[in-house]
Amino acid sequence: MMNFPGSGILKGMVVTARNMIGSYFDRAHAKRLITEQYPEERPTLPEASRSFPFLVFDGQDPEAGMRCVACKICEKECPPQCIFIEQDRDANGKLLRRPKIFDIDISVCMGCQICVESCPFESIRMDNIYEMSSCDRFGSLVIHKGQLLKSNEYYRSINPTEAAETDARIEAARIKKAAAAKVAAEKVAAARAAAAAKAAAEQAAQPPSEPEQPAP
Amino acid sequence: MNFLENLPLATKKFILDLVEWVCGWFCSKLGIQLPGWVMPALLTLVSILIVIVALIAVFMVMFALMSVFERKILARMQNRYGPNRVGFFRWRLCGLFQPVADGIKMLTKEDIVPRGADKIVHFLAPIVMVAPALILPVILPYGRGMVPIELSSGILFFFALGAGTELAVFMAGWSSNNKYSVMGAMRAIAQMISYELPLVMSAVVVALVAGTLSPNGIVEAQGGLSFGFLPNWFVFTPWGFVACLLFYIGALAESNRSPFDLPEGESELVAGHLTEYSGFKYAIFFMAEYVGMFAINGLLVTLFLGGYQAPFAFLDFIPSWCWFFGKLAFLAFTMVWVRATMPRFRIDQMMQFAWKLMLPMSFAALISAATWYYTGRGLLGWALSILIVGVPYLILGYFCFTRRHTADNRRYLFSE
Amino acid sequence: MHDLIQRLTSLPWDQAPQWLFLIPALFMLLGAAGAVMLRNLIHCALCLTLSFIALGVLFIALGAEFVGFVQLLVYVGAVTMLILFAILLTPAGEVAASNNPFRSFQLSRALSAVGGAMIALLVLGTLLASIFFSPHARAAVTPVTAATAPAAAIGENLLNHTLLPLQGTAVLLTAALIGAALLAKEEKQS
Amino acid sequence: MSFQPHTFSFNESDGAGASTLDVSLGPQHPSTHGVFRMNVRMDGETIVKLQPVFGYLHRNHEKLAESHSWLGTMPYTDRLDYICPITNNWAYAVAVEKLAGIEVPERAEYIRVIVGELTRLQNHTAFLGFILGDMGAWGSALMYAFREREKILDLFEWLTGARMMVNYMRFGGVRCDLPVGWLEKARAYVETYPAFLDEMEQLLTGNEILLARLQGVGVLSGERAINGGLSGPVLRASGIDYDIRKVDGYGVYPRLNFRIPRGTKGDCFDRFMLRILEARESIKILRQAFAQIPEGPTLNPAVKQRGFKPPVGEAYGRIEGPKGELGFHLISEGGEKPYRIHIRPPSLINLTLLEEMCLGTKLADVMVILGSIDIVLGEVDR
Repeated sequence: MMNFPGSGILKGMVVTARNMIGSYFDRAHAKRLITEQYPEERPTLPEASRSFPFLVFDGQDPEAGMRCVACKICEKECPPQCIFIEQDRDANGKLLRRPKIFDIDISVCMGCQICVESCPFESIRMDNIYEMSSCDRFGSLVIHKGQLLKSNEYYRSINPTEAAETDARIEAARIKKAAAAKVAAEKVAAARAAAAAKAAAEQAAQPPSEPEQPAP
Repeated sequence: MNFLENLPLATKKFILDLVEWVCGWFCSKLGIQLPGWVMPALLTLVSILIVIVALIAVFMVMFALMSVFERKILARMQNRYGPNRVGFFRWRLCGLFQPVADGIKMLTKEDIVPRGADKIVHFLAPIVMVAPALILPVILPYGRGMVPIELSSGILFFFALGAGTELAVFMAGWSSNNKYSVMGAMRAIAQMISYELPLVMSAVVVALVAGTLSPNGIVEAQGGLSFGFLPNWFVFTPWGFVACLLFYIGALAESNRSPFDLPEGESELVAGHLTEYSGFKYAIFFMAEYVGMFAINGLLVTLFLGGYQAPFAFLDFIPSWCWFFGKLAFLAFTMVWVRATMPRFRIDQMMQFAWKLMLPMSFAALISAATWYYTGRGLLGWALSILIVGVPYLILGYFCFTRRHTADNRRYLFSE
Repeated sequence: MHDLIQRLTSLPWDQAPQWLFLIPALFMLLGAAGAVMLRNLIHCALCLTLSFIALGVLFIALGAEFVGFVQLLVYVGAVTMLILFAILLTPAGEVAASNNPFRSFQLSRALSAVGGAMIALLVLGTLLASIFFSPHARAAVTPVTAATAPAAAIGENLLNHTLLPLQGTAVLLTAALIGAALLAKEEKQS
Repeated sequence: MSFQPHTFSFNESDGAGASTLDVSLGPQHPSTHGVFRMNVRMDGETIVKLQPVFGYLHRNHEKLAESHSWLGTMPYTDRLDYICPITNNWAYAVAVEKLAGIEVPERAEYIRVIVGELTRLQNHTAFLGFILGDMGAWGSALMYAFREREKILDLFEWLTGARMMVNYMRFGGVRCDLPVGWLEKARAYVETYPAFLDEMEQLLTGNEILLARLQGVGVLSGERAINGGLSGPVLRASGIDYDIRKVDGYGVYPRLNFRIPRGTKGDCFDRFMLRILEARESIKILRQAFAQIPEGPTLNPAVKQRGFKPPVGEAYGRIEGPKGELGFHLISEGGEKPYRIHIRPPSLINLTLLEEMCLGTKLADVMVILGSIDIVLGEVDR
């Protein structure tokens, strides 16, 4: 319709004008003004949002509830090799199933979450904190075990869906383990009972030389 | 509202009276008998100083405001917020203090002069740039009886001083000893010389009809209404509209603004002739460009938009200088708007546009204006002048520029 | 204090504007000297521009507003740019490589000094002669003011009394322009 | 022979004469899309010679892969073409699946198509902004493009946890299923997209300056494009009907109904328009995929991701990335680490004909042509 020389430029100017006026009527940050005014407005991060890994512990005491067993699978799998683990030893120098040192260099970490996927103990998970800047290039960008350990409640707060799945898995594993233990215990008990019964039968077959045999 | 209307002039008069009274008081105290010529000379000097200070203050404030509003408007057009942080202590004031922060930053930055640069010319270039830019606004009539310097050939003065900008740009580009700078300078000069022609030609059109080169005379020629409803501004005539558009485009090019920002085209020439400038020298270039832009927009307001005149008599209660600055602000806004919309010309296209479209169109506007003038400004004149500018426009537009691009209907094949 | 003020104010200050022309004149001479003496061609051109600007200011100071503005517009805006472009577009090495007929450096220097002096004398003589023998020189000096030389009067003169020379010049310039364009085009094709 | 970039220049003997000017555009230059350098010889503003110099962003991706596990290479592919990481993931996954003969569940294929086409949308949108930036528009188109891209990145973050470095594909599927409500949100968003494209077209495609800047600039014939090995929208703009989605028919593309647009002139404007047309086709694909996506597993449970060991062999897997044919050539010795990975980056190969397109154009056109190829230096230099 309108197609004289220069009309394309006018149409373009209509678009910019519409966007300018529209930006003043865009309250919900939905359509046009998507900028977040950062320190005042914080983004609502989706559950899956990830930045750097952290270690989950159960209960109240970080050291006691630590799920990590220092198996070093994540250290091996980490593509940029940003994890450093040293296994703890007890007083006798015997290796313990927990890390003495667990460091993550977040200046190297690329947040790929392969450590999370490879951890068989549901111990390492992705955090969503993003204010990690610091004035110290070397010291404060290596995060140590103490800072890395965060409670399961925290994990539930940042990523409830996945945390629930993890908890369910652990619970299932625990139940399974308990059941297995119970079965094993019952088996042992049954075996013993059988042995006892057999012994009793044998005893019964033999003359009762020692009648007061306590039951196992 | 007479008070507001007369406020600037009354202030000036008050200061002059004050100076006269203080001098007289001192002389009588000291018992000195001054020769008769001293007091008028002193008062002339003071009145010149008042004008200089007022002009510089007004244009600096406008520059500061423009630098923040341009960014904010541009941001809004691009769906951003723009600068909204810098304020006064806890109060952010929508980022209005941004220019202050920018100024402090520019002042405290290191002034780097490249080792291979021609130091003297490199130093002189910003001065040559800013001096004409600050002198340019003196001939504009800001309000009724508010012309800082009344010149009978003020329009000519404007263009004569505007020529200094080219020199400064060349000096900046050449002295920087940088290939980008030289290319930017060459582009700038080619562009400014090419666009000066249509610019001057469209001003000539107005001078022809108004019969004067004095800005005040041109504004006065635009008073009243034609046909009883249309303000007599030149932009509301066919030839005037065309000349106004040409002047506006020329103004965009002269002030190196998008889409004619080739000299500093950052995607090609990093920053053109400004590449090697830093710190306050850069700020001075920036300032000169903005003040030059205001000045040329002010000239546009004077030539085509009726200067300080209100469009209708019943709007006269708004002071005349408010009308002038309002129109100026509107033009500045449209320049930002254009900048937000358009990509940049290529150098050969820019030259083609100037020489093959704008120059013929300005001649057409000249003929059209003459026809309009000599047929007695009636309906016949209107029809004829529309014809005289419309036909060349359509011919040039379709056959020289857009035929190649839009007439070959691009086909896009689709394969399943 | 009292005396000083009295003495200062009794000086012929009202004559001062007539002496102010010395400032642009000084700049003009400095610019001209620089244009001749500097080694860098661009600096020479810039000095020449300074000279042009000073000349324009002189015109304006003498009340010839229109001529002054045109001087600025044409010389600063156009002629300087032309010179600068010409300098920039000329390859730097060619002048040095040109074949000098005067092999001896000393001789060529002496010759050029004598020739230059003769040309300067000639020009100066012509100027002085034209000033002294022109009828205007004998008439009483009336300063040109805006009232006596407005743009309108100049236009009137140009388009009424000297229309033919004006048109002739215009045709000549157009021909030169077309010729230049043709030359440039030829060069590009070859 | 040592390579010294700062002294690298043209041979003086091959110039056109003393009136030319050699300029090094880059590596720090506002519009080289990263650290890219072009040694340009100009006669006035006309290009008489152009030499692309790249390698400033070389990060050893191919070599790195040799010391990482098969899975550990996946996050590095995100960083090749950082504008569209998901398709990089996809190409690598396709190659590995071909190498090891892995079946992908149907739902995973649909998810791949959905995220892949969303990636194409955001890449083409960003392209519109970038090329306008190269033309010197003061960022309006770029900001509108990034506004829309932002919304797509939000969807990605919701799905994969990261906006750009997604690390989403796995061998035999995708890492995680779509979150609850994701599909609805994505569908609603895609429905707003045609309006945005219309707005962009109103802003851009009629603009006389843009037409003058793009039309007839950087013309590339179909034959040259094929000989240069070009792919993607650049190839199709030259009129060649070649799209790996149709040619290979990988994933579930054969089940989806879409068209491949082709240009006729092969200039920058065709490349520009092709992005818009392809974005419109992507919307069609997305609508169909949203309608067809089935329930089911998203990852082949038979595949062990950690300690993945494909059989000995070679495979070349490729997909149609937003920028062209993105291929991975893998050689496996049966170990936990690849023996060799070679990446065929579309950006690099499309860049090879840059000089040919640029000769005889103006300096400003070089930027536009470079922009119209749509390169990402992360992929060019790898």
